[in-house]
Amino acid sequence: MKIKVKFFASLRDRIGRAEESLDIEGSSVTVADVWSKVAEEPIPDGVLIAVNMEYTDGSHSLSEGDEVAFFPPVTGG
Amino acid sequence: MKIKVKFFASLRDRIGRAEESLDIEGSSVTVADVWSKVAEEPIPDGVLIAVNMEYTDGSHSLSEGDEVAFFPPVTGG
Amino acid sequence: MKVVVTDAVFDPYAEVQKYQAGLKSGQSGGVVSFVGTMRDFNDGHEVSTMWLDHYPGMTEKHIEQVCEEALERWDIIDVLVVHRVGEIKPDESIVLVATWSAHRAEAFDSCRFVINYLKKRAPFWKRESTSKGQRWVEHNTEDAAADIPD
Amino acid sequence: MKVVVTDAVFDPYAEVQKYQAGLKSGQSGGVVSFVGTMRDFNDGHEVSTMWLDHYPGMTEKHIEQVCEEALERWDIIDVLVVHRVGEIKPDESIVLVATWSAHRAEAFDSCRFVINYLKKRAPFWKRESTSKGQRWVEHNTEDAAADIPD
Repeated sequence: MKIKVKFFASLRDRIGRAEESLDIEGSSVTVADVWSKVAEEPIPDGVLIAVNMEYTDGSHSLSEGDEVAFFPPVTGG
Repeated sequence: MKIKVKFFASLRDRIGRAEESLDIEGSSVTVADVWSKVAEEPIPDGVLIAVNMEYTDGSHSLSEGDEVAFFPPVTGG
Repeated sequence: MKVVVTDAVFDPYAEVQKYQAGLKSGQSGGVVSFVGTMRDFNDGHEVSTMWLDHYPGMTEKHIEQVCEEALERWDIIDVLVVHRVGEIKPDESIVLVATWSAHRAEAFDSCRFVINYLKKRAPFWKRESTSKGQRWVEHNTEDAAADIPD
Repeated sequence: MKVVVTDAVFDPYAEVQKYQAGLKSGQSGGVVSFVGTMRDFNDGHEVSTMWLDHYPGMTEKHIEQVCEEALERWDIIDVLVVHRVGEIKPDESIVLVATWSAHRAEAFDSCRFVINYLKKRAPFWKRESTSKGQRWVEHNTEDAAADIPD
Protein backbone atom coordinates (compact mmCIF):
# COMPACT_ATOMS: atom_id res chain seq x y z
CA MET A 1 0.00 0.00 0.00
CA LYS A 2 1.52 3.32 -1.12
CA ILE A 3 1.31 6.04 1.52
CA LYS A 4 2.69 9.57 1.41
CA VAL A 5 3.93 10.86 4.77
CA LYS A 6 4.50 14.53 5.69
CA PHE A 7 6.09 16.21 8.70
CA PHE A 8 5.80 19.87 9.68
CA ALA A 9 7.53 22.44 11.88
CA SER A 10 9.49 21.09 14.91
CA LEU A 11 8.53 17.52 14.00
CA ARG A 12 10.06 17.92 10.55
CA ASP A 13 13.28 19.13 12.21
CA ARG A 14 13.20 16.19 14.63
CA ILE A 15 12.48 13.52 11.97
CA GLY A 16 14.98 15.21 9.66
CA ARG A 17 12.84 15.31 6.52
CA ALA A 18 9.69 17.00 5.19
CA GLU A 19 8.09 14.00 3.52
CA GLU A 20 8.59 10.49 2.28
CA SER A 21 6.74 7.85 0.30
CA LEU A 22 6.22 4.46 1.90
CA ASP A 23 5.11 1.18 0.37
CA ILE A 24 3.75 -0.91 3.25
CA GLU A 25 2.91 -4.61 3.06
CA GLY A 26 -0.56 -5.80 4.08
CA SER A 27 -4.15 -4.69 3.56
CA SER A 28 -4.81 -3.35 7.07
CA VAL A 29 -2.48 -0.47 7.86
CA THR A 30 -3.06 2.19 10.52
CA VAL A 31 -1.51 5.61 11.06
CA ALA A 32 0.37 4.13 14.05
CA ASP A 33 1.88 1.50 11.73
CA VAL A 34 3.12 4.31 9.47
CA TRP A 35 4.67 6.14 12.43
CA SER A 36 6.53 2.97 13.49
CA LYS A 37 8.19 2.92 10.03
CA VAL A 38 9.56 6.46 10.39
CA ALA A 39 10.52 6.72 14.08
CA GLU A 40 11.79 4.55 16.92
CA GLU A 41 9.75 6.04 19.77
CA PRO A 42 5.92 5.97 20.01
CA ILE A 43 3.96 8.95 18.69
CA PRO A 44 4.87 11.81 21.08
CA ASP A 45 2.16 13.35 23.25
CA GLY A 46 0.52 16.32 21.61
CA VAL A 47 1.47 15.39 18.05
CA LEU A 48 -1.46 15.98 15.71
CA ILE A 49 -2.35 13.64 12.86
CA ALA A 50 -4.15 14.33 9.59
CA VAL A 51 -5.12 11.89 6.88
CA ASN A 52 -5.96 13.48 3.55
CA MET A 53 -5.97 16.87 5.34
CA GLU A 54 -8.58 15.95 7.96
CA TYR A 55 -7.71 15.53 11.63
CA THR A 56 -7.75 11.95 12.92
CA ASP A 57 -5.84 9.69 15.34
CA GLY A 58 -3.34 6.83 15.33
CA SER A 59 -5.97 4.10 14.99
CA HIS A 60 -7.16 5.42 11.61
CA SER A 61 -7.06 2.69 8.90
CA LEU A 62 -5.39 3.79 5.70
CA SER A 63 -6.18 3.20 2.04
CA GLU A 64 -3.97 3.11 -1.04
CA GLY A 65 -2.67 6.59 -1.89
CA ASP A 66 -3.55 8.24 1.43
CA GLU A 67 -1.55 11.22 2.63
CA VAL A 68 -0.64 11.07 6.33
CA ALA A 69 0.71 14.14 8.13
CA PHE A 70 2.26 14.46 11.60
CA PHE A 71 2.72 17.86 13.21
CA PRO A 72 2.96 19.71 16.55
CA PRO A 73 0.12 21.82 18.01
CA VAL A 74 -0.77 24.69 15.67
CA THR A 75 0.29 28.27 16.46
CA GLY A 76 -1.24 30.45 13.75
CA GLY A 77 -3.04 33.78 13.79
CA MET B 1 -31.62 83.07 37.55
CA LYS B 2 -30.38 82.96 33.95
CA ILE B 3 -30.77 79.53 32.33
CA LYS B 4 -29.97 78.46 28.77
CA VAL B 5 -32.36 75.83 27.37
CA LYS B 6 -31.69 73.61 24.35
CA PHE B 7 -33.89 71.20 22.40
CA PHE B 8 -32.76 68.54 19.96
CA ALA B 9 -34.13 66.38 17.15
CA SER B 10 -37.89 65.63 17.22
CA LEU B 11 -38.29 67.65 20.42
CA ARG B 12 -36.81 70.73 18.74
CA ASP B 13 -39.35 70.31 15.92
CA ARG B 14 -42.17 69.90 18.45
CA ILE B 15 -41.16 72.89 20.60
CA GLY B 16 -40.46 74.90 17.45
CA ARG B 17 -37.05 76.26 18.44
CA ALA B 18 -33.50 75.04 19.06
CA GLU B 19 -32.74 77.06 22.17
CA GLU B 20 -33.78 79.95 24.33
CA SER B 21 -32.50 81.93 27.29
CA LEU B 22 -34.73 82.20 30.35
CA ASP B 23 -34.49 84.47 33.35
CA ILE B 24 -36.45 82.76 36.11
CA GLU B 25 -37.47 84.37 39.43
CA GLY B 26 -36.54 82.64 42.68
CA SER B 27 -33.50 80.94 44.17
CA SER B 28 -34.79 77.35 43.99
CA VAL B 29 -35.44 76.34 40.38
CA THR B 30 -35.62 72.76 39.07
CA VAL B 31 -35.42 71.34 35.56
CA ALA B 32 -39.18 70.65 35.76
CA ASP B 33 -39.75 74.36 36.48
CA VAL B 34 -37.82 75.22 33.32
CA TRP B 35 -39.89 72.78 31.27
CA SER B 36 -43.13 74.36 32.54
CA LYS B 37 -41.94 77.71 31.14
CA VAL B 38 -41.44 76.29 27.63
CA ALA B 39 -44.32 73.80 27.19
CA GLU B 40 -47.92 73.32 28.31
CA GLU B 41 -47.85 69.55 28.85
CA PRO B 42 -45.68 67.71 31.41
CA ILE B 43 -42.29 66.36 30.32
CA PRO B 44 -43.17 63.56 27.87
CA ASP B 45 -42.21 59.96 28.72
CA GLY B 46 -38.82 59.02 27.36
CA VAL B 47 -37.51 62.57 27.07
CA LEU B 48 -33.91 62.74 28.28
CA ILE B 49 -32.52 65.64 30.30
CA ALA B 50 -28.99 66.96 30.59
CA VAL B 51 -27.69 69.78 32.76
CA ASN B 52 -24.30 71.12 31.74
CA MET B 53 -23.95 68.10 29.42
CA GLU B 54 -24.47 65.44 32.11
CA TYR B 55 -27.61 63.28 32.26
CA THR B 56 -29.99 64.07 35.11
CA ASP B 57 -33.73 64.22 35.82
CA GLY B 58 -36.52 66.74 36.31
CA SER B 59 -35.89 67.20 40.03
CA HIS B 60 -32.36 68.55 39.46
CA SER B 61 -31.88 71.98 41.12
CA LEU B 62 -30.33 74.57 38.84
CA SER B 63 -27.72 77.26 39.42
CA GLU B 64 -27.15 80.56 37.69
CA GLY B 65 -25.85 80.06 34.15
CA ASP B 66 -26.72 76.36 33.85
CA GLU B 67 -27.43 74.87 30.45
CA VAL B 68 -30.45 72.56 30.37
CA ALA B 69 -31.11 70.28 27.39
CA PHE B 70 -34.18 68.21 26.52
CA PHE B 71 -34.03 65.53 23.86
CA PRO B 72 -35.53 62.21 22.70
CA PRO B 73 -33.79 58.83 23.13
CA VAL B 74 -30.47 58.78 21.30
CA THR B 75 -30.05 56.88 18.01
CA GLY B 76 -26.39 57.16 17.05
CA GLY B 77 -23.82 54.72 15.73
CA MET C 1 -7.26 57.94 22.92
CA LYS C 2 -8.77 59.98 20.14
CA VAL C 3 -12.42 60.95 19.58
CA VAL C 4 -13.51 62.77 16.44
CA VAL C 5 -17.00 63.99 15.58
CA THR C 6 -17.06 65.25 12.02
CA ASP C 7 -19.49 66.36 9.32
CA ALA C 8 -17.07 65.29 6.58
CA VAL C 9 -17.03 61.92 4.81
CA PHE C 10 -14.25 59.82 6.35
CA ASP C 11 -12.35 56.69 5.38
CA PRO C 12 -12.45 54.51 8.52
CA TYR C 13 -9.51 52.34 7.55
CA ALA C 14 -7.31 55.28 6.63
CA GLU C 15 -8.11 56.63 10.12
CA VAL C 16 -7.12 53.33 11.75
CA GLN C 17 -3.84 53.21 9.85
CA LYS C 18 -3.03 56.87 10.47
CA TYR C 19 -3.67 56.52 14.19
CA GLN C 20 -1.82 53.21 14.42
CA ALA C 21 1.24 54.81 12.79
CA GLY C 22 1.47 57.04 15.86
CA LEU C 23 1.33 54.17 18.36
CA LYS C 24 4.51 52.61 19.68
CA SER C 25 5.50 50.02 17.11
CA GLY C 26 5.80 46.30 17.78
CA GLN C 27 3.56 46.43 20.83
CA SER C 28 -0.02 45.99 19.81
CA GLY C 29 -0.58 42.40 18.74
CA GLY C 30 -4.18 42.92 17.70
CA VAL C 31 -6.70 45.52 16.70
CA VAL C 32 -10.46 45.03 16.54
CA SER C 33 -12.48 47.56 14.61
CA PHE C 34 -16.18 48.09 14.08
CA VAL C 35 -17.39 50.19 11.18
CA GLY C 36 -21.07 51.07 10.95
CA THR C 37 -22.30 51.99 7.49
CA MET C 38 -25.40 53.84 6.36
CA ARG C 39 -27.95 51.35 5.02
CA ASP C 40 -30.38 52.19 2.24
CA PHE C 41 -33.30 50.40 3.91
CA ASN C 42 -34.79 50.72 7.39
CA ASP C 43 -38.08 49.23 8.61
CA GLY C 44 -39.00 48.41 5.01
CA HIS C 45 -38.55 51.93 3.63
CA GLU C 46 -35.93 52.96 1.12
CA VAL C 47 -33.71 55.63 2.69
CA SER C 48 -32.06 58.10 0.33
CA THR C 49 -30.18 60.24 2.87
CA MET C 50 -29.90 60.56 6.60
CA TRP C 51 -29.34 63.58 8.80
CA LEU C 52 -27.46 62.93 12.01
CA ASP C 53 -28.08 65.56 14.66
CA HIS C 54 -25.89 65.86 17.75
CA TYR C 55 -25.27 68.04 20.80
CA PRO C 56 -21.87 69.65 20.24
CA GLY C 57 -19.78 69.35 23.37
CA MET C 58 -21.96 66.79 25.14
CA THR C 59 -21.56 64.24 22.35
CA GLU C 60 -17.75 64.35 22.39
CA LYS C 61 -17.72 64.36 26.20
CA HIS C 62 -19.82 61.22 26.49
CA ILE C 63 -17.89 59.30 23.81
CA GLU C 64 -14.70 60.22 25.69
CA GLN C 65 -16.23 58.97 28.95
CA VAL C 66 -17.08 55.63 27.32
CA CYS C 67 -13.52 55.34 25.94
CA GLU C 68 -11.99 56.17 29.32
CA GLU C 69 -14.17 53.52 30.93
CA ALA C 70 -12.96 50.97 28.36
CA LEU C 71 -9.31 51.93 29.00
CA GLU C 72 -9.83 51.40 32.74
CA ARG C 73 -11.78 48.19 32.43
CA TRP C 74 -9.70 46.29 29.85
CA ASP C 75 -6.00 45.77 29.28
CA ILE C 76 -5.92 47.73 26.04
CA ILE C 77 -3.32 50.04 24.55
CA ASP C 78 -5.52 52.59 22.85
CA VAL C 79 -8.95 53.39 21.43
CA LEU C 80 -10.05 55.50 18.46
CA VAL C 81 -13.59 56.67 17.68
CA VAL C 82 -14.71 58.63 14.64
CA HIS C 83 -18.41 59.53 14.29
CA ARG C 84 -20.13 61.32 11.43
CA VAL C 85 -22.79 63.98 11.88
CA GLY C 86 -24.81 65.99 9.36
CA GLU C 87 -26.01 64.65 6.02
CA ILE C 88 -25.02 61.05 5.29
CA LYS C 89 -25.61 59.04 2.11
CA PRO C 90 -25.97 55.26 1.72
CA ASP C 91 -22.69 53.32 1.94
CA GLU C 92 -20.93 56.14 3.81
CA SER C 93 -19.35 55.27 7.14
CA ILE C 94 -21.27 56.50 10.18
CA VAL C 95 -19.02 55.30 12.98
CA LEU C 96 -15.63 53.70 13.54
CA VAL C 97 -14.48 52.19 16.83
CA ALA C 98 -11.01 50.61 16.97
CA THR C 99 -9.26 49.15 20.00
CA TRP C 100 -5.64 47.98 20.20
CA SER C 101 -4.47 45.33 22.65
CA ALA C 102 -1.79 42.71 23.16
CA HIS C 103 -4.71 40.38 23.94
CA ARG C 104 -7.31 39.44 21.38
CA ALA C 105 -10.14 38.89 23.86
CA GLU C 106 -9.61 42.31 25.47
CA ALA C 107 -9.61 44.00 22.06
CA PHE C 108 -12.93 42.34 21.14
CA ASP C 109 -14.63 43.02 24.49
CA SER C 110 -13.55 46.66 24.69
CA CYS C 111 -14.48 47.47 21.08
CA ARG C 112 -17.91 45.98 21.62
CA PHE C 113 -18.34 47.86 24.88
CA VAL C 114 -17.45 51.19 23.28
CA ILE C 115 -19.85 50.86 20.34
CA ASN C 116 -22.67 49.52 22.55
CA TYR C 117 -22.40 52.25 25.20
CA LEU C 118 -21.74 54.98 22.69
CA LYS C 119 -25.07 54.03 21.09
CA LYS C 120 -26.79 54.20 24.47
CA ARG C 121 -25.23 57.34 25.89
CA ALA C 122 -23.86 59.65 23.22
CA PRO C 123 -26.41 62.22 22.04
CA PHE C 124 -26.98 61.57 18.33
CA TRP C 125 -30.33 61.50 16.54
CA LYS C 126 -31.03 60.10 13.10
CA ARG C 127 -33.52 61.68 10.72
CA GLU C 128 -34.14 59.64 7.59
CA SER C 129 -35.33 60.87 4.22
CA THR C 130 -37.43 58.14 2.64
CA SER C 131 -39.95 57.96 -0.20
CA LYS C 132 -42.57 58.75 2.50
CA GLY C 133 -40.80 61.95 3.55
CA GLN C 134 -38.59 62.76 6.52
CA ARG C 135 -38.86 61.06 9.87
CA TRP C 136 -36.85 60.94 13.07
CA VAL C 137 -35.72 57.42 13.95
CA GLU C 138 -37.29 56.72 17.35
CA HIS C 139 -35.02 53.92 18.52
CA ASN C 140 -32.09 51.90 17.24
CA THR C 141 -33.34 48.56 15.94
CA GLU C 142 -30.75 46.62 17.92
CA ASP C 143 -31.49 48.20 21.29
CA ALA C 144 -33.98 45.45 22.09
CA ALA C 145 -31.31 42.78 21.65
CA ALA C 146 -29.34 42.54 24.85
CA ASP C 147 -25.94 42.39 23.22
CA ILE C 148 -24.09 44.27 25.94
CA PRO C 149 -21.21 42.19 27.29
CA ASP C 150 -20.51 42.45 31.01
CA MET D 1 -16.54 34.14 1.36
CA LYS D 2 -12.88 34.54 0.52
CA VAL D 3 -9.85 32.88 2.11
CA VAL D 4 -6.32 33.86 1.10
CA VAL D 5 -3.06 32.36 2.38
CA THR D 6 -0.16 34.40 1.07
CA ASP D 7 3.59 34.81 1.53
CA ALA D 8 3.41 38.46 0.44
CA VAL D 9 3.06 41.47 2.76
CA PHE D 10 -0.59 42.56 2.68
CA ASP D 11 -2.52 45.67 3.70
CA PRO D 12 -5.46 44.34 5.75
CA TYR D 13 -7.61 47.43 5.35
CA ALA D 14 -7.07 47.64 1.61
CA GLU D 15 -8.25 44.01 1.50
CA VAL D 16 -11.37 44.84 3.51
CA GLN D 17 -12.22 47.77 1.26
CA LYS D 18 -11.51 45.87 -1.97
CA TYR D 19 -13.70 42.97 -0.85
CA GLN D 20 -16.45 45.23 0.43
CA ALA D 21 -16.58 47.01 -2.93
CA GLY D 22 -17.73 43.69 -4.42
CA LEU D 23 -20.54 43.19 -1.89
CA LYS D 24 -24.06 44.36 -2.67
CA SER D 25 -24.15 48.00 -1.66
CA GLY D 26 -26.41 49.46 1.01
CA GLN D 27 -26.92 46.11 2.70
CA SER D 28 -24.26 45.53 5.27
CA GLY D 29 -24.77 47.87 8.22
CA GLY D 30 -21.66 46.81 10.05
CA VAL D 31 -18.30 45.16 9.65
CA VAL D 32 -16.10 43.87 12.44
CA SER D 33 -12.47 43.17 11.66
CA PHE D 34 -9.62 41.68 13.60
CA VAL D 35 -6.04 42.30 12.49
CA GLY D 36 -3.23 40.40 14.19
CA THR D 37 0.18 42.01 13.93
CA MET D 38 3.64 40.58 14.44
CA ARG D 39 4.99 41.68 17.83
CA ASP D 40 8.67 42.28 18.48
CA PHE D 41 8.57 40.61 21.90
CA ASN D 42 7.37 37.17 22.99
CA ASP D 43 7.94 35.53 26.38
CA GLY D 44 10.48 38.24 27.20
CA HIS D 45 12.67 37.76 24.13
CA GLU D 46 13.13 40.28 21.39
CA VAL D 47 11.95 38.78 18.11
CA SER D 48 13.56 40.07 14.92
CA THR D 49 11.70 37.95 12.37
CA MET D 50 9.23 35.11 12.35
CA TRP D 51 8.78 32.23 9.94
CA LEU D 52 5.25 30.96 9.59
CA ASP D 53 5.07 27.39 8.30
CA HIS D 54 1.84 25.88 6.99
CA TYR D 55 0.43 22.79 5.28
CA PRO D 56 -0.61 23.92 1.78
CA GLY D 57 -4.08 22.64 1.01
CA MET D 58 -4.99 21.62 4.54
CA THR D 59 -4.54 25.14 5.88
CA GLU D 60 -6.89 26.74 3.33
CA LYS D 61 -9.39 23.89 3.72
CA HIS D 62 -9.66 24.30 7.47
CA ILE D 63 -9.94 28.09 7.36
CA GLU D 64 -12.74 27.65 4.82
CA GLN D 65 -14.47 25.14 7.11
CA VAL D 66 -14.36 27.63 9.98
CA CYS D 67 -15.78 30.37 7.74
CA GLU D 68 -18.57 28.10 6.49
CA GLU D 69 -19.45 27.24 10.08
CA ALA D 70 -19.64 30.96 10.91
CA LEU D 71 -21.88 31.62 7.89
CA GLU D 72 -24.23 28.85 9.03
CA ARG D 73 -24.25 29.81 12.67
CA TRP D 74 -24.69 33.58 12.46
CA ASP D 75 -26.82 35.91 10.38
CA ILE D 76 -23.89 37.41 8.50
CA ILE D 77 -23.51 38.53 4.91
CA ASP D 78 -19.93 37.58 4.24
CA VAL D 79 -16.53 36.73 5.71
CA LEU D 80 -12.98 37.44 4.52
CA VAL D 81 -9.78 35.89 5.87
CA VAL D 82 -6.23 36.72 4.80
CA HIS D 83 -3.33 34.91 6.50
CA ARG D 84 0.39 35.41 5.95
CA VAL D 85 2.91 32.59 5.73
CA GLY D 86 6.69 32.60 5.26
CA GLU D 87 9.02 35.23 6.68
CA ILE D 88 7.29 38.00 8.66
CA LYS D 89 8.84 41.13 10.21
CA PRO D 90 7.66 43.12 13.24
CA ASP D 91 4.63 45.35 12.57
CA GLU D 92 3.58 43.35 9.53
CA SER D 93 0.04 41.97 9.52
CA ILE D 94 -0.22 38.23 10.17
CA VAL D 95 -3.96 37.71 9.92
CA LEU D 96 -7.12 39.57 8.97
CA VAL D 97 -10.64 38.35 9.71
CA ALA D 98 -13.57 40.54 8.65
CA THR D 99 -17.28 39.76 8.94
CA TRP D 100 -20.16 41.78 7.49
CA SER D 101 -23.64 41.76 8.98
CA ALA D 102 -26.78 43.85 9.27
CA HIS D 103 -26.52 43.13 12.99
CA ARG D 104 -23.66 44.37 15.12
CA ALA D 105 -23.76 41.53 17.64
CA GLU D 106 -23.64 38.88 14.91
CA ALA D 107 -20.67 40.59 13.26
CA PHE D 108 -18.74 40.65 16.58
CA ASP D 109 -19.58 37.05 17.54
CA SER D 110 -18.79 35.58 14.13
CA CYS D 111 -15.50 37.48 13.73
CA ARG D 112 -14.36 36.30 17.13
CA PHE D 113 -15.40 32.74 16.38
CA VAL D 114 -13.45 32.69 13.12
CA ILE D 115 -10.19 34.01 14.60
CA ASN D 116 -10.47 31.76 17.68
CA TYR D 117 -11.18 28.56 15.76
CA LEU D 118 -8.74 29.39 13.00
CA LYS D 119 -6.06 29.57 15.71
CA LYS D 120 -7.13 26.20 17.07
CA ARG D 121 -7.64 24.26 13.86
CA ALA D 122 -5.73 25.73 10.92
CA PRO D 123 -2.23 24.24 10.53
CA PHE D 124 0.24 27.09 10.97
CA TRP D 125 3.44 26.97 13.00
CA LYS D 126 5.50 29.94 14.14
CA ARG D 127 9.28 29.86 14.32
CA GLU D 128 10.81 32.95 15.91
CA SER D 129 14.29 34.34 15.37
CA THR D 130 15.40 35.96 18.62
CA SER D 131 18.71 37.06 20.10
CA LYS D 132 18.90 33.50 21.52
CA GLY D 133 18.57 31.92 18.05
CA GLN D 134 15.63 30.26 16.35
CA ARG D 135 12.85 28.46 18.17
CA TRP D 136 9.48 26.98 17.31
CA VAL D 137 6.66 28.55 19.30
CA GLU D 138 5.10 25.66 21.22
CA HIS D 139 1.73 27.15 21.96
CA ASN D 140 -0.12 30.41 21.43
CA THR D 141 0.02 32.46 24.61
CA GLU D 142 -3.73 33.06 24.60
CA ASP D 143 -4.74 29.41 24.27
CA ALA D 144 -4.89 29.07 28.03
CA ALA D 145 -7.42 31.88 28.28
CA ALA D 146 -10.85 30.47 27.52
CA ASP D 147 -11.93 33.29 25.25
CA ILE D 148 -14.02 31.13 22.93
CA PRO D 149 -17.62 32.40 22.85
CA ASP D 150 -20.34 29.76 22.62
